[in-house]
Amino acid sequence: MNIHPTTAGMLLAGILFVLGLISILVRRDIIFMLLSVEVMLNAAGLAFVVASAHWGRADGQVMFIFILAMAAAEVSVGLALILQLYHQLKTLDSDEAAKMNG
Amino acid sequence: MSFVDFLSLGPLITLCAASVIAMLLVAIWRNHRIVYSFAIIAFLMSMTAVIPAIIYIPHPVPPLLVIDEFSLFNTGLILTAGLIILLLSFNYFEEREERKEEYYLLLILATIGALVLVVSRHFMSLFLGLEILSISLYGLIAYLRARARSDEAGIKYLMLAALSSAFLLFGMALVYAFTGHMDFPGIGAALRQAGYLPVSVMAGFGMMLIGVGFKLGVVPFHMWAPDVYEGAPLPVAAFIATISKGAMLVLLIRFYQDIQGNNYPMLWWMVAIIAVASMFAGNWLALTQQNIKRILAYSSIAHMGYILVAFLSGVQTGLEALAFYLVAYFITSIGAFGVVIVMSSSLQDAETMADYKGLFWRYPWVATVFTAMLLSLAGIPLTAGFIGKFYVVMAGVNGHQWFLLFMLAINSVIGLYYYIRLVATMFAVPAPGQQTTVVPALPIAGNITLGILTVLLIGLGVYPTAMMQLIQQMMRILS
Amino acid sequence: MILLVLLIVLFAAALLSWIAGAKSHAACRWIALCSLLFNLGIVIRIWLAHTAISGRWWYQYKIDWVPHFGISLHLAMDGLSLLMLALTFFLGALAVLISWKELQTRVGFFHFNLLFVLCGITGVFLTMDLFLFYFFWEMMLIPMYFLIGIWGHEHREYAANKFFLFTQAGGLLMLLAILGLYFVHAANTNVYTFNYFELLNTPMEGTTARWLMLGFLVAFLVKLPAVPFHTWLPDAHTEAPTAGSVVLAGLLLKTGAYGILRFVLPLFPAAAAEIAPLAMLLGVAGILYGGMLAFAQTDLKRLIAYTSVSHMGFVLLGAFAFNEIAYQGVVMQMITHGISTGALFIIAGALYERIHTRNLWQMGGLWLRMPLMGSAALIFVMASLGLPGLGNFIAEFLILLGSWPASHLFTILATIGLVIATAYSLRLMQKVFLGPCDRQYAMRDLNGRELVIIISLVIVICWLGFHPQPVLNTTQNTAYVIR
Amino acid sequence: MLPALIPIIPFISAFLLMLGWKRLSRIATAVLGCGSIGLAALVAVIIAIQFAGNAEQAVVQHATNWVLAGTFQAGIDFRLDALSVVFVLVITAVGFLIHIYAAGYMHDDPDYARFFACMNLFVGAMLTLVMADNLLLLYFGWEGVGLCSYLLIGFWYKDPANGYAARKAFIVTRVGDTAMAIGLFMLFQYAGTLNIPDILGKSPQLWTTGAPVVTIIALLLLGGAVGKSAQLPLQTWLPDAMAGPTPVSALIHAATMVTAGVYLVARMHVLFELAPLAETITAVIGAITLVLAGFSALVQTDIKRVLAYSTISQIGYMFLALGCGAWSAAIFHFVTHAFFKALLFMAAGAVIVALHHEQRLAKMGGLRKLLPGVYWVFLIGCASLAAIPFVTAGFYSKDQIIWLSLSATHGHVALWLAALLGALLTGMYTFRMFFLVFYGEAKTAMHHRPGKSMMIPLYILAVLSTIAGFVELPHTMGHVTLFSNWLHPVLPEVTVTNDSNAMEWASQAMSALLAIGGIGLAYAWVLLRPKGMSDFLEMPAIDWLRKYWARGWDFDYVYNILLVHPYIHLSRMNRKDLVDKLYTGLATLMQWCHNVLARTQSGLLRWYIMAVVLGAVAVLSVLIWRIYI
Amino acid sequence: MMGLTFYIAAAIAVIATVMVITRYNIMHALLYLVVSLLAVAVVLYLYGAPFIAALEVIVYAGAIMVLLIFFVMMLNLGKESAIQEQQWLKPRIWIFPSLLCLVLLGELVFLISQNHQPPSAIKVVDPKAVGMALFGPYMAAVELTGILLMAGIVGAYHLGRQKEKTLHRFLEN
Repeated sequence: MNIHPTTAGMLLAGILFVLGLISILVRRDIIFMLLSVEVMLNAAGLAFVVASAHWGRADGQVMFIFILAMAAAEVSVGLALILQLYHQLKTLDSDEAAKMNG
Repeated sequence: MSFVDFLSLGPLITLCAASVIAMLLVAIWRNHRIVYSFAIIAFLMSMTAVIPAIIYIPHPVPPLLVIDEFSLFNTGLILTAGLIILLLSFNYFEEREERKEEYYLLLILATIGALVLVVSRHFMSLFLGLEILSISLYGLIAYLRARARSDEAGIKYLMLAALSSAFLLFGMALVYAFTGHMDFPGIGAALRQAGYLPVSVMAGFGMMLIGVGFKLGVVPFHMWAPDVYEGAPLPVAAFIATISKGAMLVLLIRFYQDIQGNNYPMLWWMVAIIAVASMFAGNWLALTQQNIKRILAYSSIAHMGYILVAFLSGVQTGLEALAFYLVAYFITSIGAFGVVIVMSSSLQDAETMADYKGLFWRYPWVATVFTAMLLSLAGIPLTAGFIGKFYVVMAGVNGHQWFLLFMLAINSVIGLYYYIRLVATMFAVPAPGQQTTVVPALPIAGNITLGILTVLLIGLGVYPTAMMQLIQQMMRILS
Repeated sequence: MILLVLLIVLFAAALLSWIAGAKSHAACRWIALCSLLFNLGIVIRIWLAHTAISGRWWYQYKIDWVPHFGISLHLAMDGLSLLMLALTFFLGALAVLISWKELQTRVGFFHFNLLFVLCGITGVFLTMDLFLFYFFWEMMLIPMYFLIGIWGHEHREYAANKFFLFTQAGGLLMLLAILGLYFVHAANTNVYTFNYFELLNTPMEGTTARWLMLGFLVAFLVKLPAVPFHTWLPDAHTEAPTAGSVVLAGLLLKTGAYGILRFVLPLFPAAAAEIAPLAMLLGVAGILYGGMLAFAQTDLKRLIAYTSVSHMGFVLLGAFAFNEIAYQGVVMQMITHGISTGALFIIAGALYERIHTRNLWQMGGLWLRMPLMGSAALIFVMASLGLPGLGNFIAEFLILLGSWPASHLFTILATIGLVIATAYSLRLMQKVFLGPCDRQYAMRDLNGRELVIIISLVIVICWLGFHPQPVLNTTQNTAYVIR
Repeated sequence: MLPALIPIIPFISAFLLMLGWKRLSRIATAVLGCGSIGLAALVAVIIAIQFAGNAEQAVVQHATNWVLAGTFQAGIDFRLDALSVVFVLVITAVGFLIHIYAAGYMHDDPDYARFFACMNLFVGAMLTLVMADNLLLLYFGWEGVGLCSYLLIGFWYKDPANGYAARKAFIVTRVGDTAMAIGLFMLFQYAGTLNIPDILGKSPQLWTTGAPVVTIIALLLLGGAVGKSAQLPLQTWLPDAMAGPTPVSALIHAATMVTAGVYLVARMHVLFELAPLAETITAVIGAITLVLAGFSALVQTDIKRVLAYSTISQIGYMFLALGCGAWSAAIFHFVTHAFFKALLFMAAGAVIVALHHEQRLAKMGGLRKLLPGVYWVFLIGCASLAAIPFVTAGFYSKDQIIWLSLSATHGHVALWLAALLGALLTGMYTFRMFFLVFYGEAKTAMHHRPGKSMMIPLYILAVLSTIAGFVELPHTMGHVTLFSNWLHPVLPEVTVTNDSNAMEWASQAMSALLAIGGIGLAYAWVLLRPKGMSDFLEMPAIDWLRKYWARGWDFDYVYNILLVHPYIHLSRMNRKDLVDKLYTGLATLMQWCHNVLARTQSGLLRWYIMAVVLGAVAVLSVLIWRIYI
Repeated sequence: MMGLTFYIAAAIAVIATVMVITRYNIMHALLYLVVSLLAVAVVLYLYGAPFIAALEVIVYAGAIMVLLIFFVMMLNLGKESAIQEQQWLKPRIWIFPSLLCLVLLGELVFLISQNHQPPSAIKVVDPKAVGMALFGPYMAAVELTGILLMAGIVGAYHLGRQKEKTLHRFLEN
């Protein structure tokens, strides 16, 4: 087990990131999609912290805090929007929200 | 933060303060007209604040921000564009939504985001600016809650923006992990020191490109554009088309310059492929499109491709051309959206071709303005768009990018087809009894704004020298 | 300064007639007519003043425009420009006259466009700055687009779009070439300029010159039009209103020919000489192919349009023969083709106005009712097939005489084109004016206004046929350059 | 005096007639039309008389500059020398007579003025042609007469057949003109000028005899001549040209325009002398043409077509003479031919008018009693055409050619035999026609008798057809050489290799006998044994041959199959312009791309995300590809 | 030192995330996500970021996830949405995107593991250093975060409000 710790951490972040990506691709339920985005953002945050640990600097962690704030804001607006959409379409199926095309 | 910092960041700080005041104002006294007036004043003050900032340039505010000619020029550009969009908004929202006041608040916030992008030279400020812009835009796009399509547009934008943010973040993390820096000059220095471009950094740049590409709306990250333009309120669409993209481009230039991207042919290749693909996709998609908003969306995709050609030319002229093109593109796009705004009745947006049939014979003024804007988009002389395209081609020739230029030429011809189709529709002689029922609002403020834009458009088209000199000066500093 | 006046007069008249058009149609027509006659007067005065061979460039006017790029507002006039301008204002005035009664809708805007396109053409013929040239080159398209697209016949939009796209595509290549030349010049001399005279002797490599020359050439070939870029022309000519067809055939095509003479040959003499066989081949192909297509048409205006392809083939052939006789023939051909084809379009327009069809099968025997129009048509049909005594003969003869030393084969083929010209020209005459008259069309012969137009054209074409010397003298100075 | 007046007077009158249009009365029109030609004739005569005093010197008049481009110059210069004087006199004189005739012939036509305008225009152009000092001006006249020919053949424009004939005439001659134009280009390339005297003066220095260049130039000029003069292989237009009014046929398609080719070859004789091959070809073309046309004339059923083929045949004689180097003989035959052929055409016209525009021989007959005046002049014309010995002009001119085709340096037995065969045929077809028209039973009722204005020119021409021959008698019969002496300054004398009197007598006797024999055969055919002949003619092989000849040896058919139909079909097929398909295809391709891409714009969020992911994969793949592979 | 703990935590995080993306019932998925986030918090701690680990637990797992759970409960998305989700998640649907993502993952892993930097020990960054950075050089960023949150709040406030029953006469489309 002599994998470079930074590499290991980045790989974990990468795996989580891609899992989130898979999820957002295969899900049709919009809440699931929002959830998946959170997974991806979290993975990115993890990557920052790992990098920060590599260099022994605080700015990666500071970045994580901002990501956290952004995720919170994103989720709140997202949920409000989903609520609107739910009222409008009576479903959370993202494929239903495809009135505009061409 | 020193006094000089304050002065230099004046425009940004003014606008931030304005956003807080506006929020309080809305909380205390909900009145459309008041908030509207306040927002205008805020923009004007912010623009005024640009003037003292000029004294101290270039003035870096480490580690996040930098104020120099380039950022101030673009700050001015964005504020002006924002102001014009603001001017066009009043009548549009007056009839459409019972709660109009938050719009101005969100617009100010989004502009703040764009300004942060323009002045930032650090991943953190980049990220924050981008997110301020994005999150304000979620609210703005879906602002007209009564419209089914606005939710759809909002959710699409939100999902894709969040996704691309995730990519951007992951990319930044990769770059950070292998360079140890998050500020652009630092990254550049670290790369120079390493003497080569580590693969993982390259991967990081690649993933960041997705985030940037999404905001610019270039292929293959462009798909949101038509739907969002169609679903969003028209002034917001204008905002996305111009300010959001412009700010991102400015940031891209700065980043590229700071890391000396020209040294990495790999990056060049990726952007070149994206540029060519964007030109083709945008123009092909618009070819027989019937919805004006979507046409403008596709057209903006193609125009991003053209801009990237200037970006890729690898010569000083290219950056100048980009800046000039951006100015021309701002004027033209806002003008085009302005016409659609002015043409829209309080009942519905004037978004189908049918609404414009024979427009010239009914409302010659509006049709003339729209024609001028479309011709500018097409790059026909007497318009700013022509000089812009000329400048871009010039940069390309200077940089010997013959292949890209050839693609640009082909695409200009394809693009002509749909612009001219629109023009033809406006000038078509309507058969008797075939008049459309849409009664455009044609507000006075909107007309005046359009008039100013047209004058600017033709002024830049006929006498571009002053603007060119300004840009040249500004760009000399950057490199 | 006088050159700037020519442009300003047209531009001002364009705006003025638009404004006046809202109030009074007559006023707007008179403004247009007077401005054009005024300009024609100026040009003729200059012509008369310079009958003696007095230097090549008669007038120059230059002020900076975008010094940043070395762009200036640089106008200059030599014999070639002068002749082209005279033709422009003459045909322009006729175009106003033709539409005097025929055109009753949106009169103000029509004249705005007409004058604007003429202004663009004037600019093209006068500028000595390549950027400015491109500027005017593009500028004349939009009003032309409107002329076709608004006042045209049934398929006007298709035709207008096609016209626009073709010429724009060519124009963009020219833009690339102009910029390429600009930078090549700068790389060699460190002077950034679009000035024609400074660019004239740009040293460059063979390959570079070849590509740049091609860029220019393609734009001009599209405009000329040469096979295989000609397909926009029949549609545009057919669908345009009469005045539009006259301006298109008479003037717009000439800008392509002018471009070849003014830019392609002097700027890239070596590269042009290299490509000459190919260019001549295209010219001959145009002559024969255009003639063959003209022969098969059933639409009168379309037929005339294809004859343009055929006639402009001679221009291409002569321009690349690199000899003075051919050069002078080319200039003559530009003028006489403008006159003769313009006249045929005017006749076609007058016919359309009377019988509301352009279909040859629905005509025939019209001589009986309209001997005057028939005689006029006969004259111009004969001009188009190159009958001696009419201007076209001088032009075509000189071109062929000049291109014979350059290429025997192409000259022979082009001469065969004269037989083909005879075939389609006589077919036109037969189908329209001769033969039995099946239908009872109630129609009058040419009225006074039309007679004035036609007779002035007849006088000019005969004058050119019997006394072409003033024209030939005028271009002599320009022609020396080619040798 | 001004030689330029000669062509200008007819031009002016044509212009006035065009301007006057329908406002002029018929009489005014006729006076203007005929008078101008008369005036021109008068001027021509006066100039000719002056000229006769000093025939060595050509009169050249520089009217004005015309074209001066680079090294090329051509002025509007008129030149009168012995050759052109002959042509000018014949054109104006015969033209004047035909105009007078036409004033009567066309009397009822509504387009009287147009007719005379075109006729005058023609005379002007023809005079320009023969008086031109440079080849460009000659070309001007050349094309000008072509135009008038077109206008006059199609004079009755309502009938599409006339229009067809007119176009055919124009286009076929234009083929020849093309060759001639190329010849001019070559001449200019080598000689540096198109001035006729200069070219003729320079060419012996420029080229040695038989040089390829001069041969090609001569052949190209010959091409033009062949087209205009309806010689093989471009003869097909002339029979159809009979669609025009008869005076037109008389003037243009018999007396003057069709001999322009003869004039051209004679005018450029120096080139031909330098190119023996071209001369031989000229002679052979003439010989073949005269025989083929003779056979065709033999079986025609239309009186004007008989005359048309006879014209082709007689011009064949002229070409034969030119080819043999017997220049003056050719010109002499031109003169006599102009007289008797004009006479024959106008007489035929009188017959046609009398029979109410009936042209078919089968419908004629028995007119000897009804139209005695016409009968006599027609007889004189026929006799002259058939070359009845001693009394007719035709005999002297044709006999000279036949003899010289054997004895001149370029002569050959084969040519002589062809000429003799032609003599036989001439006698036969001429008198077949004559007998058919004037003997036998009347088959069509008389319509109206020709008036004085029509008959007087006939009488004058009849006299000329008889006496004109006496200006040049062979040395077996008095040896008068007035005509060839006159032409001597311009055209060299023929060199005779074999000048034995016995041979010449024999030749003359042969030709006379053959001509008379031909008449005899015609008599037998038409009057003596009509039954037997028609039985003979109905034999399948003979019938086929007869029809084949009547169709003019199927030249039209071959040209149609080889050239005309393919061209028409090809152009019809390509009416929509194949090249345009290319661009339409391009547009379709663009549309297709739009459709494909528009389908990606499905509105489905997940698909958009998929695109982003695809983009990401692509970006990283490109990266790995560029770095590692 | 950290090896085993890291691998266990990482394994839990991955497995829990896989469970998240395969669950039909949204509630289950959310709960697995909480598990995954807690595991990530452990990883964060191991990478010398105790403060961030705490924030992860408090804000992410605590606040954001709870917000989501409340939201789901509010909309009362029960069994039927789970059944629907089950119907939607057919192999036909997910196989290609998953493969695509796995390609992406492969590329990422490949690119990341091309790291040639010298191995270095993990350096602990204590909360104090984070605080110093946050309120030192990155002060402006913190302020901008305030703006960001404000945008979020205003947006959520505007969008989340129930629509008034009486619509404007023009807006009934």
